[in-house]
Amino acid sequence: MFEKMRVKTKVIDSGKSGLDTQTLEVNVGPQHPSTHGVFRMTIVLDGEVVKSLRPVMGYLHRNHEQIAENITYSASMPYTDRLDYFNSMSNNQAWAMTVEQLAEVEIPDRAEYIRVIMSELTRLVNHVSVIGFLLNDMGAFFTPTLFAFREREKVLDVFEAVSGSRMMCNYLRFGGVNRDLTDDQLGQIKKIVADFPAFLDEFETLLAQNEIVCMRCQNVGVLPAELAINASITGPMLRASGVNYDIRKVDQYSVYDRFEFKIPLGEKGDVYDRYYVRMLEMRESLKILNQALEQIEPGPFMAPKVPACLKNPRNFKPPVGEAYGRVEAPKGELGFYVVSDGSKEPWRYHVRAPSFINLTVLEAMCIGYKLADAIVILGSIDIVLGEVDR
Amino acid sequence: MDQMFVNIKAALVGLSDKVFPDWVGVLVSIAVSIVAIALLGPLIMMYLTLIERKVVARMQNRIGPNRVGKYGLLQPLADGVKMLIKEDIVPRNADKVLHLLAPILIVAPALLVFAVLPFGRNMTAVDLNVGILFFAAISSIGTIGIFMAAWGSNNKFSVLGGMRSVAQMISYEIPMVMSVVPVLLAVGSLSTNAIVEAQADWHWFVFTPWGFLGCVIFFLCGVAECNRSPFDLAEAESEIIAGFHTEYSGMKFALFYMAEFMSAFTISGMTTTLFLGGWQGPLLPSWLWFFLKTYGLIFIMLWFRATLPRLRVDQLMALAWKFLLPLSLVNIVATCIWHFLSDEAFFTPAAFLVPLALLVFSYWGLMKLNQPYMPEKRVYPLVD
Amino acid sequence: MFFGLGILRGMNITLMNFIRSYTRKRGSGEIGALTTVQYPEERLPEKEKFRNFPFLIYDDKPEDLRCVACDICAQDCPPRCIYIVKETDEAGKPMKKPAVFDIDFTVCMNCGICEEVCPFDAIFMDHEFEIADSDRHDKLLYHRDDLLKTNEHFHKIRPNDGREVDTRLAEAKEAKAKKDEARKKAAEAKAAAKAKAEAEKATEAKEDKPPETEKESDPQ
Amino acid sequence: MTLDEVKRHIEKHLPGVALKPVRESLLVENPLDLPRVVEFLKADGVLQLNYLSSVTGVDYLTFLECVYHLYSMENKTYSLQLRVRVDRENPHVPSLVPIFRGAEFQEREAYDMYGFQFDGHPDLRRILMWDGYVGYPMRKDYKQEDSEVLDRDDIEWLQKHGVSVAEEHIKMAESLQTGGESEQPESEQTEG
Repeated sequence: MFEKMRVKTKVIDSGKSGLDTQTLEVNVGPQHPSTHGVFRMTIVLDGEVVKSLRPVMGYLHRNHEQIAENITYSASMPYTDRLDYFNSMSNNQAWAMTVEQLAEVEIPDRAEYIRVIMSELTRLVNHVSVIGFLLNDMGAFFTPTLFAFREREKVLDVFEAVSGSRMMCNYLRFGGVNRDLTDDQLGQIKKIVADFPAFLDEFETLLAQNEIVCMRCQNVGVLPAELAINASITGPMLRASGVNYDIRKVDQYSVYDRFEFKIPLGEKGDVYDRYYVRMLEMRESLKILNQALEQIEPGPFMAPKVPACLKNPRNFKPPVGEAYGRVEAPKGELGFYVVSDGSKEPWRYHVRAPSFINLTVLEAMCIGYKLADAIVILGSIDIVLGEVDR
Repeated sequence: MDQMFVNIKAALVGLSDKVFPDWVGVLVSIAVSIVAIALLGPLIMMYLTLIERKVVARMQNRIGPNRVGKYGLLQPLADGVKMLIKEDIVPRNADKVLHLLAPILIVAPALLVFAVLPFGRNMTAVDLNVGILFFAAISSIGTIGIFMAAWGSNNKFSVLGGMRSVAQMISYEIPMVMSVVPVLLAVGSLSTNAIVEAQADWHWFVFTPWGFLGCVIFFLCGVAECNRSPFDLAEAESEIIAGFHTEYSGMKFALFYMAEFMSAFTISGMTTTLFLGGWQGPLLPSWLWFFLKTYGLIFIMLWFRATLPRLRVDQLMALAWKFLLPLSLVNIVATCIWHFLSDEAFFTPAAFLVPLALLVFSYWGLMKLNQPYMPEKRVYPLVD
Repeated sequence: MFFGLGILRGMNITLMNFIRSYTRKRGSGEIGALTTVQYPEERLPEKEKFRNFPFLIYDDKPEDLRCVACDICAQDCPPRCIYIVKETDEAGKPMKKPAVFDIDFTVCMNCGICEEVCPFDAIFMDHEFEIADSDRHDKLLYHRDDLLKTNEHFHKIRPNDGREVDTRLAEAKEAKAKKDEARKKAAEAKAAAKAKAEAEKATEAKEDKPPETEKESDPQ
Repeated sequence: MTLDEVKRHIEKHLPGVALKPVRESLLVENPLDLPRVVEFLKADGVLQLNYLSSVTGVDYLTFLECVYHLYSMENKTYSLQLRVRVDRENPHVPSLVPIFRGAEFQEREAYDMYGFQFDGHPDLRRILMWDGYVGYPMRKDYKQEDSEVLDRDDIEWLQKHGVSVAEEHIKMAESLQTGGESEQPESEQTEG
């Protein structure tokens, strides 16, 4: 189908039809229902076919890095929630890990397990919502989104009970977590994990074999593996292109080395693969969650205040140095680069935002496809503008 | 009960006959029909919006509107008031005349089609002997209105929507008419009343293989004709904001909605008439049967909307030209075969099975021919 | 596989959801059951840890706040939405009491850090979230008196935390009292010793310096 | 491979490239060598650093530094941090976009925030700030253009709380309110 379309485009290009054609420049966004926030794509269209696409961003820019360089380390934690506001727990984890690396803090086991549980729950939340929104971009009238949100609510309830806030969790602390998980909450999580496969099955029946979904997604927005690696694409998008790279496996940070799980790989790197890899990743996340919930043991949830810098969290002063911490956030590699000059505030604080860098290949993926495909491809990249614009 | 509305009309006409000369009676008879339709159309539209919101909400595990009145029954009124008092915005560079005319030109044909719908026994406003032709002709006029709206708005998204809409309407008109041909062959008349009469005693055409296929094709094309999901490309909100009515607000916007819902109703009504036996049915009054069947079909439309994402524009065209059109042509052949084999009886095994086999075979063949549109099976390796 | 089968399967799912929305109990969490809550009439149960905007706590009278205007929360607040001015006595000496304690709720991002860092258990996160107002400058800038809430309120919204904080405070008070006692005794003993030693000189030595609080003091 | 071994490995294959270990990373002494080094690391059979994770700038007041985090998707165990140092006034760094497309947006961001001139970048425009913006907001000496301008609301609020506000600030606020030309006040902000 893709080949056929390319042929058609060529005919228009050659101008042999003798018709006086004109390209159409359309600004999709910043106020557009499916740019996932205030993102703009300046698209040049020939009929319905995308000739060029220029992403324009920065509408939500707040100079997050500058803010973080002017406040204490721990005060940055709530700001990281606002990066990718779907996945505050993984953002917290990345930031906490980076600072712990810098300050050489050992984290107790229970805290690590709690972090893993939280970030895997976050992955579930993110992936279901992304798939829902992707279908919305395709024109489904909110049903997948609302089904996804139905399940997401259950996870958010746990987040609220644990951290106090549904989305802006601000739950992790340097050296552990803010509060312990009670047995009650663990039971709640266990129930969610037990119920989730049924929902995934329902979701899959609703979408995976649906002919319209297949038509819209398969062989659309193909991202070859070489380009994906070259353009530093990470996360499910990279794995959908068939590259086996998951930081949970590569770095084995936290306690991920203690779990048995697999990495699903895509075949062609099109929108359908990106969608389906996310479905499979959720099933793997459930495996991790099951194991983590089994292995978690009572114990301290905060590191003992041994390093001097941890004595008083308000006066947290890591030693002079720098660190780059990265985690496999649901959207890709979320990295924090921090340079400390030994004072209360970081000298340099940089966020390597996955959805920002994943946008690099947007134009390459969209050219030659239709306008409707461009929207779907954007949806399949999975961007959050809080993270793109920072 | 069955003839309730007919009797009311007759009583009104009789009343005027007593007082006024004869020609007034004719005028009253016409006026009653017109008033009834002019009231029915918007009323149906208003409550369809409520039904749509309720049904889709239920499918999405929500309750739906329930604030205005019991079960939200007054919601359409509240919406109407809101629409009326909203500011009417006309873009500065818009073609003001076209911008104004377009919504009117869309609503008028949608309302006109009601004239040939047989709502019940003896309840067709105008029993045209070319009813089906009238229906096909009038319902395609809406395209002009849509394109006028698109062009008059002077908005790129609108133009894209308008172009999509024109291409879509013209393409779907053909399989739609082609799928009606078997019915005309079977009945031998273009009159809607005659078609319904021909389906008496459970001889609904949908129970025959060609009738079933024709019904599906007609209904799908009808859904495409009235721009409803999954064929709502002309107003695809996720791609081109709202398509041709991006630049409309207030009551003009409401008129587009009204046209869409009224044509959804007429399409369902026409499918009922052509294939589902119209107002034919046991026990219940005829008009109730008509509305039941029609709302059943409308429920399917809403069901589509709640389930399916929309097609892409080239896939939409491909579906019409490469799939529905050949299938509807084969369907005509199948009808002929059925006619020869059935020998005036409604059901004979041979007459049933041979066209069925033909249709299944051609369906399978078209699937093979349209391989690029078929879903691929993928294997996802799980690695460490 | 026939073209359209996947669509039919998908439609089956939505139809099942449609039917189950009538048959299954609302809010039961089962697939297909209605999940929404009719908000102003029905509310979800409040989680104890739920945090929203901060409030200042007082024990008995609104005059004796727990807050001592140490400015820690103002400095640790990530968006810096707290503004504190100490009260001064007649002599102009700053007192351990806020004269001004303003929180700009338009800026506050509900992170709960003020509660965490407060060494005096004086500021806590409230459950109140319906604070919408028509004016963002005056109505959403909360002053000291708007922020005051009783300890009972705190116990009502967060019973477990309330108990914990109370026992902690009681312990601290006890400890303080013990320490005071000890100090007093020591002072008395010292005074007695001094008095003994310096009885002839007939000078008095008495310390009545107020004891420092037990907890971490202001870093400034 | 330790950092020293990597250093020796690169120096062996790329004679003339001066490297200096700085805090777990290698400093490429001459920024112009950077593309060569990166290209070598990408193609090198042992290291295969074919994934450029992060590009960012740091302002060290006396010089600007560009930090590159390289990882490998093939050989998953090794990673390397490279850095180059350039003059603050004239921060020219060769662009890595011809080698790694992934550097495109990140270099644009570094340009936007720190003013690095990436030579060879195909499309070096501001990315997060708007076109026509003056200055590089992440530099340590950057002064926000209106950081000393107080709003009229701010002044009212301050005055209400008994903080005296300098005359210029009030004038400034008035002029801003009336849409007049804004002038930078010389004095310091009076708020404590």
